[in-house]
Order: sequence, then structure tokens, then C-alpha cells
Amino acid sequence: SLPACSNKSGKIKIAVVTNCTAEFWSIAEAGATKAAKEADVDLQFRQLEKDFDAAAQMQIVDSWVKQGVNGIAVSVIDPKNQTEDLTRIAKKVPLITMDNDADQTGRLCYIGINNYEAGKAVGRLVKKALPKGGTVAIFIGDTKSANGTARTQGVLDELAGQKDATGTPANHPVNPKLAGKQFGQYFLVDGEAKQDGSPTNASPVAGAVLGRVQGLPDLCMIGLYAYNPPAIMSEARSRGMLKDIKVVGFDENWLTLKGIADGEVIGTVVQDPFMYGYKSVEALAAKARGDDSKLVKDPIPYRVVTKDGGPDETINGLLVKFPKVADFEAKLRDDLKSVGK
Amino acid sequence: MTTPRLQVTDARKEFPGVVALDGVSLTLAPGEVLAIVGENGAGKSTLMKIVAGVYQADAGEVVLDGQPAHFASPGAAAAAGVILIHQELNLAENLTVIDNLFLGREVTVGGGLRVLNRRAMAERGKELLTRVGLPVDRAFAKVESLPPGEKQLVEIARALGTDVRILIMDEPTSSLTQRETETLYEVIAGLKAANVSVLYISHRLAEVKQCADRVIVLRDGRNAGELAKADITHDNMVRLMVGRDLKQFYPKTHKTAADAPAVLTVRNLLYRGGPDIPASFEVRAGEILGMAGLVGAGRTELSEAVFGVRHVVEGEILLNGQPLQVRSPADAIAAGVLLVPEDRRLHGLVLPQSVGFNLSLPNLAQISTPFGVARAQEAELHRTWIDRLRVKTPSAAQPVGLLSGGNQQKVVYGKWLARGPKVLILDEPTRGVDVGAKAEIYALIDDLVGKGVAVWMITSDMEELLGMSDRVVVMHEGKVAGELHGVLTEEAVMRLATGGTAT
Amino acid sequence: MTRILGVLGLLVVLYTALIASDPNAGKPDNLISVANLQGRYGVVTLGAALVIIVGGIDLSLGAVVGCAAVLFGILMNDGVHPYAAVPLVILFGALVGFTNGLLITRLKVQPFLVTLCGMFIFRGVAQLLAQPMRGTVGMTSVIEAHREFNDPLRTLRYLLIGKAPTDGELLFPAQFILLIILAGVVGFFLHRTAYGRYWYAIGHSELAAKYAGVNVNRQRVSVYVVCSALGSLGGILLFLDAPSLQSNNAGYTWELYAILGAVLGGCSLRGGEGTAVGMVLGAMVLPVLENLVNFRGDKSDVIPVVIGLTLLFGAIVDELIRQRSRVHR
Amino acid sequence: MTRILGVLGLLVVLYTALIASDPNAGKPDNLISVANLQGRYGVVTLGAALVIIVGGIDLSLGAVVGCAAVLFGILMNDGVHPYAAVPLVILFGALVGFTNGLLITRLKVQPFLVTLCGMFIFRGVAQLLAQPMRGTVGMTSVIEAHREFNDPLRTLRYLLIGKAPTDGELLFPAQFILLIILAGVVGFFLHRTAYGRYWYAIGHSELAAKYAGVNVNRQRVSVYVVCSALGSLGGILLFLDAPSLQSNNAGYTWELYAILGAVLGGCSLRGGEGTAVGMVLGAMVLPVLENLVNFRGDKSDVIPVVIGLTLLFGAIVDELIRQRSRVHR
Ligand SMILES: Nc1ncnc2c1ncn2[C@@H]1O[C@H](COP(=O)(O)OP(=O)(O)OP(=O)(O)O)[C@@H](O)[C@H]1O
Ligand SMILES: Nc1ncnc2c1ncn2[C@@H]1O[C@H](COP(=O)(O)OP(=O)(O)OP(=O)(O)O)[C@@H](O)[C@H]1O
Ligand SMILES: [Mg+2]
Ligand SMILES: [Mg+2]
Repeated sequence: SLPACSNKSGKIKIAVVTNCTAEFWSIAEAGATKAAKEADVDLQFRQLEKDFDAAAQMQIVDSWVKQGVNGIAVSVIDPKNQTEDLTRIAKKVPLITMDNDADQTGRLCYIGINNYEAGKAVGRLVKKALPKGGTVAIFIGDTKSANGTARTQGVLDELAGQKDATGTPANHPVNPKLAGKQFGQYFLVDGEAKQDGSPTNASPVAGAVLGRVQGLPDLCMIGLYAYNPPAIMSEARSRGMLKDIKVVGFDENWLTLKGIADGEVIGTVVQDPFMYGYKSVEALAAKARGDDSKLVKDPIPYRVVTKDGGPDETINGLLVKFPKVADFEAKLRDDLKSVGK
Repeated sequence: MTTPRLQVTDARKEFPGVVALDGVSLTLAPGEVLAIVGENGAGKSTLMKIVAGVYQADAGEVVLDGQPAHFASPGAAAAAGVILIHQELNLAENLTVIDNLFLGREVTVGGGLRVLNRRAMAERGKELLTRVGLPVDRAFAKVESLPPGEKQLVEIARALGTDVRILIMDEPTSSLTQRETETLYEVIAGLKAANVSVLYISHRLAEVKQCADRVIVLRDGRNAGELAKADITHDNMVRLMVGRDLKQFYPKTHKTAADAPAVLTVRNLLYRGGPDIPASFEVRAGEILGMAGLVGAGRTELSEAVFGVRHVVEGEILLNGQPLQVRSPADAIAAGVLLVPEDRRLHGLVLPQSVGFNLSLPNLAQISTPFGVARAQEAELHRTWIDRLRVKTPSAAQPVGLLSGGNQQKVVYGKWLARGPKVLILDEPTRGVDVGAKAEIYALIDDLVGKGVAVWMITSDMEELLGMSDRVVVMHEGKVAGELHGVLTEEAVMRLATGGTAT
Repeated sequence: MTRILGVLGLLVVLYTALIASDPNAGKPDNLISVANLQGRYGVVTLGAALVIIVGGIDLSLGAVVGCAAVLFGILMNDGVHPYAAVPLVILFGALVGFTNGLLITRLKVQPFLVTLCGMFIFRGVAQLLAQPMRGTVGMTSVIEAHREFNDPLRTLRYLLIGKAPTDGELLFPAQFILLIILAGVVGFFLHRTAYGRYWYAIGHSELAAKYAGVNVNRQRVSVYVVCSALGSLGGILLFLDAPSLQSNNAGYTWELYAILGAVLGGCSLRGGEGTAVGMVLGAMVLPVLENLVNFRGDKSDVIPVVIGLTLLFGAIVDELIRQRSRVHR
Repeated sequence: MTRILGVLGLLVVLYTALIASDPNAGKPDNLISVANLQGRYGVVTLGAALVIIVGGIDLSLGAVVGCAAVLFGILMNDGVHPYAAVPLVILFGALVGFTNGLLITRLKVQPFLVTLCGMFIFRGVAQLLAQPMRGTVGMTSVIEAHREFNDPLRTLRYLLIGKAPTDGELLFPAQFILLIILAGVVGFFLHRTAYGRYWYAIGHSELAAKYAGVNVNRQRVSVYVVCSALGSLGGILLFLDAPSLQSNNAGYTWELYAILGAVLGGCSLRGGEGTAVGMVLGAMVLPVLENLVNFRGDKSDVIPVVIGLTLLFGAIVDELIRQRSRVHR
């Protein structure tokens, strides 16, 4: 009955490991499960319980290599430093990177969005919300993660209107006690993204920043991890500030989507975790059967979800979709229902 | 004849490696005070613990008022009126005296909520304290701040507060002085009058003579005899206990030269938390300086200051005329000033560790090589001192906490004697030690003194004080009240101890 | 008294610093929000502190908080009415405590070990429970699934959290009020009844309590039951206050914060010490400290250092006060 | 002896289950990989266990592991030669232990509190240190910055981790060998020298040790120094073995794993108990258990439950064996 034995029974076995445990990855797991069913392979989908611990991730991958799985997909935590290990592994087992890439490893392909570009999309939403500039704060789980860094820089570059923007240190024009940095017309509170480290801590961090900017005009709060926008909304609500601020989000948290539908959130930039999971397994299963055609060639485009949606656009060479929140949510629910989640 | 209050028949109890009781029987009449004597490890405490539900006997009968009584817990025994005052203090020291007096049987209101009726407890509690001769202002003091003697009185008061039918006192006087002991006699007399039966264990045979109606003697876990009131004499008891006559109880063969040099000199000593009046005295080579005083007179504290436990604020300590800096016991020990502490379970021994471990502990430097502790030498050390002190233990590997009280005390001696002291501070040197062992310890002390060791002996046992000391210093309320030499008498000591002056 | 002087001083310093840090920090809005968080921490701290008083420790507490929060959500998701779910979740907590207590008293496994295993187990149970919800539970999704729970849930949130039923605005620090009430009850048992005496006695010397006829095991088990029940109440509060929760990290490290609160408030991990007032004060430290560093706009990277040093400083001052008072009494 | 029977049995069960789970699980290269992890855990466990023996606890250990790993990377990044960086990092660990020890012995702050604060502080220090590296340190980035460190670093990794200098393939369980050597040293001190006696004595009864002339404070401080030094060695191993480390979570919860290993191996948190052999065995449990769940292909969600229940089961069996042996010896 042990899954490992099925290997001997001849069934192809595909394994996927994430970089942390999150609802995002549960959606990806749903996609992977669907693809596994369709391709008739055994799937082992492991959400990394030790969040962002590259050593623990390699430990797991290592045991899969030893078990003789037929393909592995990894959400890489630290591309540069994991390269040596992943290169060695890629020589033994077909390897795909997803969500976060390590391109020097000999992996078959990368499945994921370009986080920097997605960050710029967030920046555009902010600009649309506050066309004449204003005060912004950025919230994120981890300022140092590869995707977090790229996303944040994308936002800031878009706001500043230049590449590699570092901002100019400044005090807030209305409340000089508030220190920060100016990016173009936008004043960033404290001059850096506020890191909370974990979802539990997101609300207090957001709450305090809201408390500090209370009363200032033209406020936009940006949440770059899936749990950040709901935390911002909840704190703003409890301080009676929700009507005075704009919120821009990232990822497809249900509460964020609801916020968009209710007009409390301007919009959110989403990846496609379901597709990450689905395509990873599809490509690896095909590869195990000697078929390279399912390997993904191009980055998966990010999408921008807003209340009213909009027509597709090509931005920096990417075809970007602008779905309506209602349609997007319905599609997502269908996807999940298809695997009983 | 009326039904005995308590009848124990053929009680047997075995511990790993030890048969503590091997068919012991006793009867106890209502209103009788029955003393139980025997050497250390004879099984007295074990027998009492069986009666009081702490242990369950392996075999044998316990009958209370004609009914078989095998208590599953101390609580069950207490409910039936059997109360045991343990040999080792068992108080919740973080609570106040009052709380301890009523622990487990609080006066409460409010039914199942059990809200404390503090007024009622305070009143009852103060009465109890008065009965055992403790000042009532102790009622709200935390037990941890009391000296051992007072703690012991609290334990006794605790027992008096119950509907006691059988009160078992396991060495209640081991840290009491003459005066508190007198009070205890009165308490016992009162209990007798109220038809309460008392089981009384003590190594102070004079006390037994004073208050017991009958004595039974245990030896090696068996009944070794019984003495009716008229036959209770020191010699009779000793003969039954040890199985032979004991001559020369206080050997005192050493001769102190009148002009012997002072080994330890304490000059105008003030220590943190101590009294404001500086203390001065000296202990000479080859003499035993006895130190007397009432409970809480400050003798223990003074010795702790000299031993480096309490911070010295002013004054000096000289060893052979040289100033001695003691910042910690390690300093004192290195200089050859050794302390046998009053509370051996807290300060004297690492209880869960073996006899050997404890004997070795302060002597490891001597038997260490670059490759660790020399095992053969260590085994030799253990053998030597277990034999010389006749420690009753199955082996050197036995956890010391499982030995009987007296044998634990011998281990404390062993660890210091193995080191070779210059000054030996003895705080209640024979607390809980049986007569035979006492004699051995006295002989040992005498032998050491004969070799020129200076002994400073703090004791609340008047016989011991008068029997062993060459000179006596008496303390009263934290200060040295006076010094006695020549012919020492109880009256002179008591006069000084209670604040009078020497004549 | 002196046991709480240190923590009191620390709180005064922290509140002063907070109010000085920003004009908005001292406004009622912010203070209420801090108090509310203190209330939640405090409820859990009370539990941790009681266990510490009887000489035990509960490392599973944070996991129980998280597991209870998830269970609360899942129960309602499965159609259990909120008013029924609350007692069920607390019953769950009580059962956890009962199991902990039995393992510790009957099988005599060390509390640290039992509850460390519990930490793993209940974290995992939370994840298993939340699997059908993809690891995330929240009030909004419950209401979406069961429209009829809208009113009772909002009422519950109003009563327990203090958030307006209409728009979720925080009106009053209900959690802090709850803490004060519960601390009153705990204080009553601890300081005014025989049970409290037993707990102190057990914590200091199990043997002394046993010889005095106290049913040590039963008392111990009760305290673990109370502790975990308080933890599960903390979980309910967490659920009601948070927008949504992830099953793998809800309540994470709360056991440490609760123990920290208890210790700052004067409980000794050696057992037998601690007061209800101290527990409340101890639990108040961390939330105000966190609010302070957030208001100061400290860089994310220095925050742990600031928190650690402040707590250490508080602990040292506290200890010095205590030592002084011991010498000079 | 009986103190280690339980953990020995647990290990036998786990290894049997592992080998039965998959034909590849019992192959040398998997067992080597498990042993290597056990080695690293073990090194840190030794430190935690010593502190536990003297009656203390070190919650900062995991943070020290992480901080040391980051420091190691940063030092080399700043141009310090790897062979010089190793002793510097261990010196850092020793200093941490020294501070912990002083706070605990001189200022008499409770060990739990001191080291809990340390946990915050050193986690923060790691983040501050790693700021210039954007929070991530790893061997590859060091080598990229300093080509000349390529050979020494790979040699060091070969010696301490057992990974081939060429491609990083694991050749032999160097960390386990290191553990055995260190456990031998610890065992020698603990069981054969006077120091060991002092530590046991202090753990059981600080007062009795003091009255017997043991310099309690000095011994305590030494043990904390050794503990943190071992922790920083663990950090070096972590750096060399892990592809990369994040400053905000490197070494996370290792203090708990280390304490768990020590306790499973027979150390009592009441102090005064524990053997070197037991520590090694205790530290071996978790890695093999983790490997087992990896090989069984357990779902992420059940893993904590499996781990928790296994440990609890082990702890209960262990306790039962101990109690039986106490009665029947
Ligand atoms: N819990 C125990 N485990 C093992 N041995 C024990 C235990 N309790 C007592 N013993 C042993 O049983 C014997 C009888 O001990 P007990 O304490 O009854 O002696 P005692 O007559 O009270 O001596 P003392 O006068 O020294 O108090 C001793 O050899 C002692 O070492
Ligand atoms: N730990 C303590 N904390 C506070 N006060 C103490 C402490 N120990 C002793 N005392 C007080 O110090 C005084 C001296 O006590 P000490 O124990 O030195 O007297 P003693 O003469 O040795 O009496 P005993 O015969 O009881 O041993 C007493 O009044 C006592 O109440
Ligand atoms: Mg006895
Ligand atoms: Mg005394």
C-alpha cells in the first residue's frame, strides 16, 4: 500500500516540492493532481513545512532521487546557491523549476511568471489609483526572498519611473515626523517594504503603519504576499480607515478577490499556481515517456484582476490578461472543483 | 484490656537491595506514648510510614481500633486520624506558616468553590503556634525564611491542628534546643490527657526517658525488645539497640594545651543580613569550641559567614594568624575550613547521587589524573570511609537519599574527613544520628582534635555540648553573649542563652 | 509586591516611549488596538502561567491555539452554529489538557516532552482539519458558506473582540475586558481558594503537598485542562479577530510568548510562584513593545534585536529590584 | 543503562520501518545521508544536553546556530580566509555562551528568560549581518566573490561534511564521525573527570555543590560557553552543508530539536541526569524519522502528526521501561 512500492509496479512517479506551505501551493497542488490523473502518473506533492529552508528542501529532493522518481519539479529558494546541488540532481533525474528559477542547472524548463514585471504591474495599479502621487506603504512577508525582492523593485521602479530606483530619503511633506523615501511622486513610508515574517504578525505591522499615516491624504497600501491585502483591509476596517485608503494586492487570496468585488481593493496581480502545478506534472510525465513537447518555453504571463477587467494588452513583450474579478473567481473555483478541493 | 488503638503485626517491607522491615510488631494503647528507638537504618521511619499510608507494607497487618487499616495515601491516613510528622521537613516553603498549617484541610466556605476563610484560619493558626511555643507573628511569614528549628515546630503545630488519634513524631527534636523540647513535652502531655496516642522516635535517649510510657527497640528491621516505663534507662536502651554495652559515650581523650595557638580567629565580624553587633571569638588548635544558643540565635548564619556562604561586610577571619579571604565555600575549603551543615539534605548531600559520588565530590582534585578521575583510588576512598564510618549501605552506588538519616550524616562526615580538615565546623553534628554512631562520631572528632584540628561545634543538644566541649561560647539574638570554661553547667549556658549574664 | 515592580516599570517605560514616538500612537484608536492584542495574549498567558505555577510547562499551547482556531472555523463551515461551536472548541481544549495531564501524571512523562510532542501533533491536526479548505479558514468564508451565521458571528465578534457588527470597526477592547474578567477568576482561585494553595504547594514541593493529603495528580490534571481550555479560547479569539488563518502557522510560537509573559509577570519556572496581576502585566509587555517598534518605523532587521534587548533589560532590572528588596526587608 | 533502552528501541523500530518502506531506503547512500544529518543535530544536541545537565536550558541555541552560519558566510565574504573564519565563528559562539552564563550566574536572571531574549537578539543579529547579502548567504556566493576560497572551502566541506570537492556528492558521513569524536570528548569530561561530577552535582543541587566547594558559577558559565560554541560549530556545518541560508530562519527551532534529542537521550530537564551515549542516540531519532516520512511519501499535512505521535510513543515506552527497571532492579 506504500506509494513507494508503486514504482516497482511500473507506474511513473512525479514529485513536486514547494518553498513553503501556503494556500497558494494548495491551488498548485490541485493543478498538479489534475495533471497527474490525466497523465496517469503517481504524484507526490510536498509543501515544504520548514518555510524557505533550502537545506530541508534539498533533503527531500535527495530522498526522491534515491527512491528513483521519474521527474522532479522544484520551487527554487536560492537560485545561485542551490545551483550546485540542482545541477547534480538534474543529471540524474529530469528536473523542472517552477515559481522561481535556477537557470544554470540544466533544468528542462522553467514554469512561472516574471516577478519583476508583475511588480511593475502592481505599480501601474497604484499609479492608476493615485495618479497625482501620494503616500504608499508596502507590506511583504519577507523582504529578502528572490520573488519578494524582484516584486518590490518592480513596484518601486514603476513608481519612480526609472530602473533600479533607490529613492531619495525624505520626510513626509504633510507630517515631517514621518521618515521615508520619495519615489517619483510617491512617498514610501520608512523607505522600505515592511516585513512581517509570518501571517500572524501581518495585522499588527499593518495596523501600526495605518496608525501612523492616519489623517494623511492620498494613501495606498500595497500587499505583496497573498495574506497581506486581507491583513491591511482588516486593520483598516478596525481603525475605521478603509474608506480613506486604496489597497493594491498580489496573488489570489479569496478575501482579496472579495475586496475587489466590493470595491475595497483596486486590483491584484496574480500568478497562476494552478497552472504551475498542472504544467509541471504534465511536462514531467510526458518527458518520462520520452515526449519533450510539453516542456514550457516562455514565462507564464501574470494577470491583473480588477473589478471591471479590461482587454488583453502586450506589455514588455508579454501578453497580459485583465480578467474581471467575478470571471476569475468562477474559473478558479471550477479548477479547484475539478479535483475535489 | 481495652482494644489497642493500633496494632501492627509482622510488618515487612523490602526496598531494592534492602530489607527495611522483617516482621515487626507493635501495639499502642489509647493515650499511650510509645517511643521507638533503634540504630540508624533500623527501620523506624519505614514502619511509621507504613502506619501513615506513605508506604504499603509487603506483608503484615495494621489494625486501627480493631479494624484492619491499610491506607493508600497519607491523605487517607490523616482522615482516619493518623498523622505523621516526617523526619525530614516537608513543608511548602513558598507559602506562609498559616497556609502550611492548614494545607490539605483548609477552613473554607462556599462549598465546592472552597473559598478560604482566612480569618478563621488565622485565629486557629495562632492558637496552634502558641501551643508549640512559636511567636504568633510568625503566622504570616514565609516558611522558607524560618530557621530549621522553627520549621520543625510548624510541622508539629500542623499535626496538632487535626483531629489526631495517633500522632507519629519522627525525630521531632532533631533541630530543637532544650527550651523548645520542654514545650514539646508539655504538648505531648496535653495530647495524652486528650487520650491521643503518640509514637515517638528519637535518638536523644534522655528525651525518651523523660516522656515515654513504654519503649520498643528495633534492630535491623526486627523487634529487638521492649522496655516498660520503669525499665527505661539509657543503658537498657543502648544494650537493646546495639546489642552490647556502650562505654565511654563521650570519649574526650584529647588534652588541650592551655596555650594552644588559635587556629581560627573571628574578629569583629559583620556579615550581610546579619545582626549589627560584630562577633569575635577564636578556636584553638586541638580543642572543641562548643557554641550554644536558642533556636534562631544566629549560630548557623555566623558559621555560614565564616564558610563563605554569606558575604562578609566588615571584620576579619584569620587562619593561623593569617588573614583569610572567603568569597565562597571553595575558598574556605581550599584553606582547610570545612563545614558539616545543619541541613544535610539541602546543603550537605546531592541526594539523588550515590554515596560514592558524595564522598568523592570535594576530593576529586586529589584523585584526578590527566586521564580523569583515578578509578581505583576513588574506589579505595569509598571503601575506606564507608568502612571507617560504618555507613549502612548496600554499596557505594546506592543513592544517598535512600539511606537512613543517620547514615546520610555519616556520609557528610566522610567527605570531609577524607580531605583532612584544619578547622572543622560542625553545625548540629549528630542530628538524627543513633547512639552507637554518635559514639563513633565523637570518637572520630576526639581523634581529629587529638591531631590538632580545631573544632567549632554548634549544637542544640545540651548533653553533647557539655560532654564534648572544652570551652563554650553562647550566642543570644545574634551576638556573642559570653564564654564559659572550666566546669560547664546547663544552668550557666541557659542563663547566657536567654539573655542573662555569666556570673 | 516587588515581584511586579519590575514589569510595571517596564510597561511605564514602554508606554511612555510609545506615546512619544508618534502623535497618533497615543490616540485611543491605537491604544485600544494594542489593548485588544494584550487581551488575547493575556488569556493564553493565564493558562501558561497556571501550568508554570504547578511546576509544569506547556509547549503545545501555541499549537492548541492554532488548532482550536481552525477547528472553530471548520465546525462552523460544516454547519455547526457559532454559539454551539464555541463550547465545543473549548471542550476540545479541555480534552487536550486532560490528555496532557494524564500523560504527565499517570505515565510520568516529562511535561516538556509531552507538550513538545503535542506541539507537533496539534499543528498537524490543524493542517489535516483544514485540508478541505486548502489550509485556510476565516470568518468571511464561513459566512459565505452559511449566510445564516452572519448575525451570530458578528454578534460574537462584537462581544469578544469589540468590533462593530456592521463594518468591523474596533469600538472597545473587548479582549482586554475578557482578560480582566478571566484574570479575576484565575486570581480568585489562585489567591482565595484552597485550590490555589494546592497549586502553589505542588509547584514548590510535590511531596509536601502529597504528604499533606493533596490529590496532586488530580490538581495537576485540572490545571492542564484549564490551561488548554484557555488556549482554545485564545484560538476562538484569534479566529474572530483575524481576517483569515493558515492552519500551518496559526498560533505559531504563542507558547513562547505566553511563557514569556508569565515569567515577566513574576512566575518562576521552578514553580510555586506567580500572581494573577503579574500575569496580566507580563502579557501586556510584548504587544506594546511590538506596537512601539512598528510605530518607530524601525527597520525590519533590527526589530528582533530591539525586542530581545528590551526584554532582557526588563528581566535584569526586575531581578535587581527583587534582589535589593530581599536584602533590605 | 535503562536510560538508553527506550531510545535504542525507538531507533531500531524507526530504522526497521525505514528499510521496509522502500528498497532504496536501506542503501548506503541514503543511510549516509541520514547519518550526516544526525551528526549535525547531534553536535548541537551535545551542547543543549550539557546545559540541561547543569539544570539550565538554552533557547537561544537555534538562533546561535543560524547566526554563526550567517557570520561564517559574511566573514568569508569580507575576505577572511575559511580556515581563519572557523575559529572566529567558534569564538563568537563561546562569547555568546559566556554572556549567557554571566547573566544567569551573576545577575541571576532565569536561564529560560535570558536565552529566550537571546533567541530574539541573535536572530536579529543574523539579519543585520546578512543585510549586505540581502539576507542570504551560501557557499556559492562566497566562492563567486572570492575565487581563492574555492579550494579551502571545498576541502573544509569534504572534511566536515563528507561531500566531494568536485560536485558536492555526499561520500561519507563526516558530520556523524565528528559527532562521535565530540561525543567522546564530552563523554570523557562528563563521565571521567571531576568537571563532569561537578556538573551533575550542580544540576541536582546547586547548594550542595556549592557547600562542597564547587565553584558553581564558573562551572555553569563554562558549560554555557561549551554549549554555544558547539552551537556555532553546528552553524558552520549548516553553512557548509546547506546550499544557502536565509538569515531570518537559519537554525530555526533547532533549540527545540536539540532539547528534544537530549531529553529523548535520557537527560532530565530537572537537571543532573544524562549520558554522552544517550545524547548521541537521542539526536539520531529525528533525522531518521524525517527521512522515514520522506520515503513513505507521507502528505505534508500528516507529517507533523506522524512525528509527534512517534516521539510521544517513544517517550512513553521509554518511561515505562524506566519505571519497570526501577521496581525490578
Ligand atoms: N525509599 C527507599 N528506598 C530504598 N531504601 C530505603 C528507602 N527508605 C529507606 N530505605 C532503607 O531502609 C532501611 C531502613 O530505613 P529507615 O529510614 O526506616 O531507618 P530509620 O530507623 O528511620 O533510621 P534513622 O534513625 O537513621 O532515621 C535503611 O537501610 C534505608 O537505607
Ligand atoms: N534564610 C533565611 N532568611 C531569612 N531569615 C533567616 C534565614 N535563615 C535564618 N534566618 C533568621 O536568622 C536568625 C538566625 O538564624 P540561624 O539559623 O543562624 O540560628 P541558629 O542559632 O543556628 O538557630 P538553629 O538552632 O535554629 O539552627 C533567625 O532569626 C532566623 O529567623
Ligand atoms: Mg528515620
Ligand atoms: Mg542553626
